[in-house]
Amino acid sequence: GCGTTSENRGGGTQQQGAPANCKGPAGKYVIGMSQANVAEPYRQRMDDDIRAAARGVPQFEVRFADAQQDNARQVSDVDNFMTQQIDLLIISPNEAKPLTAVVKKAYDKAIPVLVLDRKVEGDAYTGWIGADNVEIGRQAGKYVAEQLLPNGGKIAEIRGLAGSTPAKERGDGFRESIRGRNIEIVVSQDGDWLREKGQEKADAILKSNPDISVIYAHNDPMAEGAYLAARAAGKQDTLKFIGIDGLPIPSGGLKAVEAGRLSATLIYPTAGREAVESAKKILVDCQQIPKTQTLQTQLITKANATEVYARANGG
Amino acid sequence: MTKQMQETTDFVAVRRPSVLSMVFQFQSLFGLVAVFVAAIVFSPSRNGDLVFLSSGNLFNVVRAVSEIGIIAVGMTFVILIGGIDLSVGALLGLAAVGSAVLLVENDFGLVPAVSIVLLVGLVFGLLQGVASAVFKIQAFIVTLAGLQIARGLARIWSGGQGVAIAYGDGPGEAPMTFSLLGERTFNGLVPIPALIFIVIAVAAILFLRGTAFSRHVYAIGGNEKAARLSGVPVTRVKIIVFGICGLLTALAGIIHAGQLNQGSPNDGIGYELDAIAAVVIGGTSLAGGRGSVLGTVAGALLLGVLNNILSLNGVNNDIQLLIKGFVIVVVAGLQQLRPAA
Amino acid sequence: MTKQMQETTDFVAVRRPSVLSMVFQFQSLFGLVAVFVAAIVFSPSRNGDLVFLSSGNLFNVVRAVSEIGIIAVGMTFVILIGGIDLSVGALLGLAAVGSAVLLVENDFGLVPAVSIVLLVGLVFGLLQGVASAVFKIQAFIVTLAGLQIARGLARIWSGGQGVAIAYGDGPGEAPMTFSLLGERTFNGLVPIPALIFIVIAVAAILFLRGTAFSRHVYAIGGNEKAARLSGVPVTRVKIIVFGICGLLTALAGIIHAGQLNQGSPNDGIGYELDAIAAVVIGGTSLAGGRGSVLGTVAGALLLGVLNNILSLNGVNNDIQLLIKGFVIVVVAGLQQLRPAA
Amino acid sequence: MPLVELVRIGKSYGGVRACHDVDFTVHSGEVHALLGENGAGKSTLMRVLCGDVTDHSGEITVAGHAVRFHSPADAQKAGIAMIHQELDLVPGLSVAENIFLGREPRTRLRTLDRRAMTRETRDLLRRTGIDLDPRRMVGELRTGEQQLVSIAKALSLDAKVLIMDEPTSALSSAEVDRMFTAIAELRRGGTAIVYISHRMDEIGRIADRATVLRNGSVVAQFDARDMTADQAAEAMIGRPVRTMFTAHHTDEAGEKLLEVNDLVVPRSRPGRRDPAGISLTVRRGEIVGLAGLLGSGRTELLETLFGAGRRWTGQMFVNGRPVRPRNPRHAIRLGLVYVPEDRRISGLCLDHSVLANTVLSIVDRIARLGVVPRRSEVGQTRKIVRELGVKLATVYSAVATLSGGNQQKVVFGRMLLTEPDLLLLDEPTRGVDVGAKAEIYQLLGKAAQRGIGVLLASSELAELVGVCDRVIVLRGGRTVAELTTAHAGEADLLAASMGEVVPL
Ligand SMILES: Nc1ncnc2c1ncn2[C@@H]1O[C@H](COP(=O)(O)OP(=O)(O)OP(=O)(O)O)[C@@H](O)[C@H]1O
Ligand SMILES: Nc1ncnc2c1ncn2[C@@H]1O[C@H](COP(=O)(O)OP(=O)(O)OP(=O)(O)O)[C@@H](O)[C@H]1O
Ligand SMILES: O[C@@H]1[C@@H](O)[C@H](O)OC[C@H]1O
Ligand SMILES: [Mg+2]
Ligand SMILES: [Mg+2]
Repeated sequence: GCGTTSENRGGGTQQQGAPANCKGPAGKYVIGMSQANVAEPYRQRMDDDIRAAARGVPQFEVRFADAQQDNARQVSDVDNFMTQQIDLLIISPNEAKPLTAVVKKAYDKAIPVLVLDRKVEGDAYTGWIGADNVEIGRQAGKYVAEQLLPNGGKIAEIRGLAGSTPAKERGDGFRESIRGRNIEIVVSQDGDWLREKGQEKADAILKSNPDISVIYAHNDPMAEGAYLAARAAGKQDTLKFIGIDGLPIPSGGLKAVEAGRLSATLIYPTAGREAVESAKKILVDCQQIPKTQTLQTQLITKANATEVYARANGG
Repeated sequence: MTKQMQETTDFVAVRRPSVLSMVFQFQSLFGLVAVFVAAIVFSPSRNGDLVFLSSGNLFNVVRAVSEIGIIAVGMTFVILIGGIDLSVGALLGLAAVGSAVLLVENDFGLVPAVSIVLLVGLVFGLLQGVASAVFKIQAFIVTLAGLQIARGLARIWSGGQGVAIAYGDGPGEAPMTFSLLGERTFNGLVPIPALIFIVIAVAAILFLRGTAFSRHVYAIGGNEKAARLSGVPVTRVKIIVFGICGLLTALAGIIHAGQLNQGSPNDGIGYELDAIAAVVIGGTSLAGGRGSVLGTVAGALLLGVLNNILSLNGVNNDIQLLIKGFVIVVVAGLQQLRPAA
Repeated sequence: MTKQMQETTDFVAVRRPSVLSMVFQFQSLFGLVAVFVAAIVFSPSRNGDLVFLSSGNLFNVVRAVSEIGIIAVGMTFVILIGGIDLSVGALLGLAAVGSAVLLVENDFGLVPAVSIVLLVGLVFGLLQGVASAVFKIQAFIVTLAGLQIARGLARIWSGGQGVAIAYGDGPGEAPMTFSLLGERTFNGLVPIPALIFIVIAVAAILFLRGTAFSRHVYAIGGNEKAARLSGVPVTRVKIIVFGICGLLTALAGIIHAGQLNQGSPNDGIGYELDAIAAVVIGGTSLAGGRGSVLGTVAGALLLGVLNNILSLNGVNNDIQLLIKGFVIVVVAGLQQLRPAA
Repeated sequence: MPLVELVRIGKSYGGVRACHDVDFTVHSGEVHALLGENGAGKSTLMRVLCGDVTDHSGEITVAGHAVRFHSPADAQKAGIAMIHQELDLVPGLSVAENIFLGREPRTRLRTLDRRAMTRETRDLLRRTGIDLDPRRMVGELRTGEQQLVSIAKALSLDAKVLIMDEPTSALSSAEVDRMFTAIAELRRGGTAIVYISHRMDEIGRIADRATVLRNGSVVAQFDARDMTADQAAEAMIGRPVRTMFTAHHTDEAGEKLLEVNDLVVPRSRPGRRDPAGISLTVRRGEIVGLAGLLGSGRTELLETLFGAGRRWTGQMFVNGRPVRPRNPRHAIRLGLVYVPEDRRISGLCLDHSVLANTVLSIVDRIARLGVVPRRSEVGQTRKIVRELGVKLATVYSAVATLSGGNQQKVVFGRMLLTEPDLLLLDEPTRGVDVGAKAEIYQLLGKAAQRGIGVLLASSELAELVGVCDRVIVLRGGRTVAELTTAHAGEADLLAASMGEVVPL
């Protein structure tokens, strides 16, 4: 992640588990990281960020579980972590409600819990770190309205997996900020977060709606897929593409913006590094952490893509 | 997948059920035992106790496989008649969504809501049975279509988003009883879904041994024409079998909703392969006519134990995939080691 | 999956002469024609032209189905011998990753990289063939394990993230020729993957009609024991068939990487069901011994046209699922309307 | 009044008229033989009567009442049961379960009454003199044993009309005798029996009346007791038949084609009687028979020689060279071919065309650059089909649509196309009509004259005596006698098979 952190210190920060678990710098700690679905590049990067950051904390050993996009499996993963008596749980939940109970169970066993990206309900966790998808959607809409289509126009939307919260929030935020701007979403199709689905949907969209001028995709892989479809139709230069994630990896959105395939992307910070920092505070430094850490997004255009990429990779 | 007929003609030639044949009849349990033993050997230990063998952990395993297990029981019937049901994952999603919507949004009582959902599953299964048995469309296609239809219905019924279940007596709240599905009994030890799974499995094992209907199921899978010529009501039995699978899947969907306190249209994606895998690893032939629910239960538990021990050891996810693949082949290969044909 | 022992007249491993039977031999094309006609009827039009029928759009359809189509051709062979291959999606991912890593990270030339990847696919398929034919483990289990192993290998090989492919002559860049896979030829009209698909399909159709090997394939699916007693080298043919499927899947994986300019370990998730669906909708029996590549091609195109026309009309995604489900059942049902035996 | 009356029954398959305006009656307590060459329509007519074929024309009356059956279950309710020509048993169920399939006894709790099922089956088997464990899986049984199960099942149905479609085609004379005793008993109890068989000697022994079908129509009716085999054969075929057995006897024995010494298939499964210490020779131009009772090891021996059996010890020479067929393909390359005893399970791809089935063994031989030349495969198929007189619509018809006997000829034709040195035949004329049998015997004779050797396992003693030069008798997997047909007859073979000491 590379966003600036706005720490919301107002939240309830009473962490009953912290003192019990904190054995200071002399301790050894096993951290369980329950990932919703590493098949998504964004989440793989989250794991990688955690792995990289944890390498800097010699006291930490991190174990990773992958729920493969299945709530029930993720519940089992957390159960198994509890059986292993981990010292701290990091979880990026597949969905909020179904994971709430098991997260609470861990929390009630005095295991500190850091929730990343998507939330769980209630406040039975130690801290949440993530970004605001509605806000990201809003910024994407603002960029389209102000930069790409100041005079209005028609656009297409390629959405994330139906039923997932980011898909809904990125759609809602976007609509919010283009309201009254004479911009019309003429077609909206599900791309399930996948590059090839983005390509396939865009193929048809370009045929049925040749008058659109922007494709807004809920993540970068789908935006890249749409770009490929447009290129095949010879329309790559007349159309503009925008995505979300901005992963600082070779196949990620930063590179795509740098190469000019996408006009813009919005950073969706993984919170991996921040999670390890928080874990260190709790376990090694015996400090408290804020209940909520909202990571800021950042608009990436050709102007800043190269620099952000370099910075994210320690350049 | 060779044809049934050929396979069985060079089958074990035993005059009467000898001890050896008894052992091999339950060969599907071999794999489970082997994996179980391996799990004990590789179990991390704490304070001298094996973590894997702690009762809490074992019940976790059973709980984790209970939904797939219940579906796999229904799938066993379908596969025994030589069919297959790809719709179960989506139907589970539909049932989970249905439970949540009926309980929370429509404020139905527990019994009406559960009954309606079970009925939906039953009818869905029966309809697939009709398409396959009466219109003679390959079960694979029928249920592939069923998968899409069930998923579409689940999306529409839920409005596309997961429907959260809150408990209480007020409007928009589900009765507390429903939350039991996520609970454990006997001193917080035994998860209710595990109990339900065990009950269903035992009932199905008895049913498949002791009823005339079960002979008809095996006969249809073994030689459909012979079954028909013997007066077995082939069409009816097939339809009922798909109905049973739909019904059990709906039950699993209800449990899913209860365990996760939500019904989401994306629930159950990919469960069909897991359920079929449990059945097939349990020794049931995809060609129909041979297999058992006991095997299926063993298959489901085997997969559960495997997942569990790999997690307990914190094995890297990528390596886990490799290990699982190899173990599955080896276990299946061991099952072939029956007295040579 | 009914056993059509007595009454089957529709399939013969060789052409049949009468006009009526010709029509019905190609019945799998019926569904395609029906869906095609429906697509024309429901096509949105622009400037008086039907969008669906514009050559650009039609080629889009072929391009979109080309990967699944190529895999489905290989899958047809496997299903004809009564097997199944669940590993194809994962193997496609492995091949895509392999292409990207070899070209970009290891700076291999085009020919070595492509050859190695094809070899990997071939060997992977052959090994699965050995497990299934020599060790007599059900193909379903073998390839389910293969799925996990291939996915695990792909994750390890790629380091878990998609490997981006940049083109150029410098180090870390893939040769420009490889980018052709994402291009179109003949005035930017015909996508290269579509061309490859058509070539593979035609070759396979000819191959499956005229060769001794194909007779062996059909015979094994029709009655493995009879085939063996007739001198068919059953084990060898089975192994080769799995090898062919692996090889074609690797080819599809290379195309995938070329089209998407990246190889990701998650590529191809769920493709196995799509490929099997194309085969089965194309009229090939999962029991083996009956079917054709022509049917498979029709099946793949049918699914592609269906997806395309629904997207062209911007049909709501949930409703799309329902429509797809119904169309698939109806098409399959129509195929049953053959002259009574 | 006849018990059953079929009036103007018609049934066509596509262009093929299987039955055409057939009138047929059955009276209580009679055994009515139904005769006709392969494909004459016998099975089809009876499948109409037992409710299996429902889209037929014409009327059926049972005890004076017009009926219309929609399923086999309907017909069974009306007291009509049938043993089908192609054994229709479920391999994965036990003997008892098969016998009671569709009418399982239940306990008071409506559960399956296994105990009653096993007990009643054991009774039934004892009464019919069949030595089988009711709990054995039917899939483990050999063809003959399965046939016995089918018969027992039919006998247990308490039918008023029992149709038996070639019930004894895989049985040897000892078992046939026992079946006939059971049939006689049924007849005394008033059961009507329709009996279909191509074994003419059986007809004379048990039938009261005989009806002959040709091309789907009735062509003759006889009082079976004073009908001669020649009369019947002539009615079936429409012209006089030449003597069945072209008494072929080689005097000067050719060089040794096959020599087997001390062949032992080690016993590795309980309940098996495997070949043990078998030695035999087949010379060029010789037809050697294998006789034995059900389960004497004939099939196992042939399979072993063909490389399709299990591991064995001993020596085997083909053309003087020591060989050890690894698998059927290898055996075929050595010049051996094998016609298996159960064509449906081991012989044919039923869904596939006659063409595809016939050329299966030679496709890779006639292929050029892997491609099978159409002209040559169609030509070869047409030639052999004509030679064997296979009755079919076209060579593109699915084998499943052929009558049983014609299916057998297709398997036979496939093997002949490989131009073998040695034919291993397991009941090659099972279900083949008299005319075709004569043709097959002639073919064997001609083959032998060309220097081909034949090893022929058969349960029909007349066939063995009529066709073979020598007959080797197996019992319990061992050679118990070797008889020269010039000096020994059916009675000697039977005696040897039953274990009576006959000088070798
Ligand atoms: N299912 C079928 N489809 C097409 N044709 C069939 C079918 N069944 C039988 N026939 C044809 O009907 C005719 C009569 O067949 P049937 O089986 O009644 O003869 P059969 O007298 O019993 O002969 P066999 O003595 O060889 O058993 C044959 O020409 C056969 O090819
Ligand atoms: N594959 C097998 N499975 C079970 N039993 C077998 C098998 N093969 C042979 N047997 C048993 O071994 C004995 C010899 O059988 P085999 O078939 O070789 O004898 P056969 O003389 O050819 O008998 P048949 O007349 O039944 O063909 C029989 O008791 C039979 O039940
Ligand atoms: O691409 C990301 C997707 O994979 C995840 O599930 O949600 C956030 C997205 O940005
Ligand atoms: Mg017949
Ligand atoms: Mg035999």
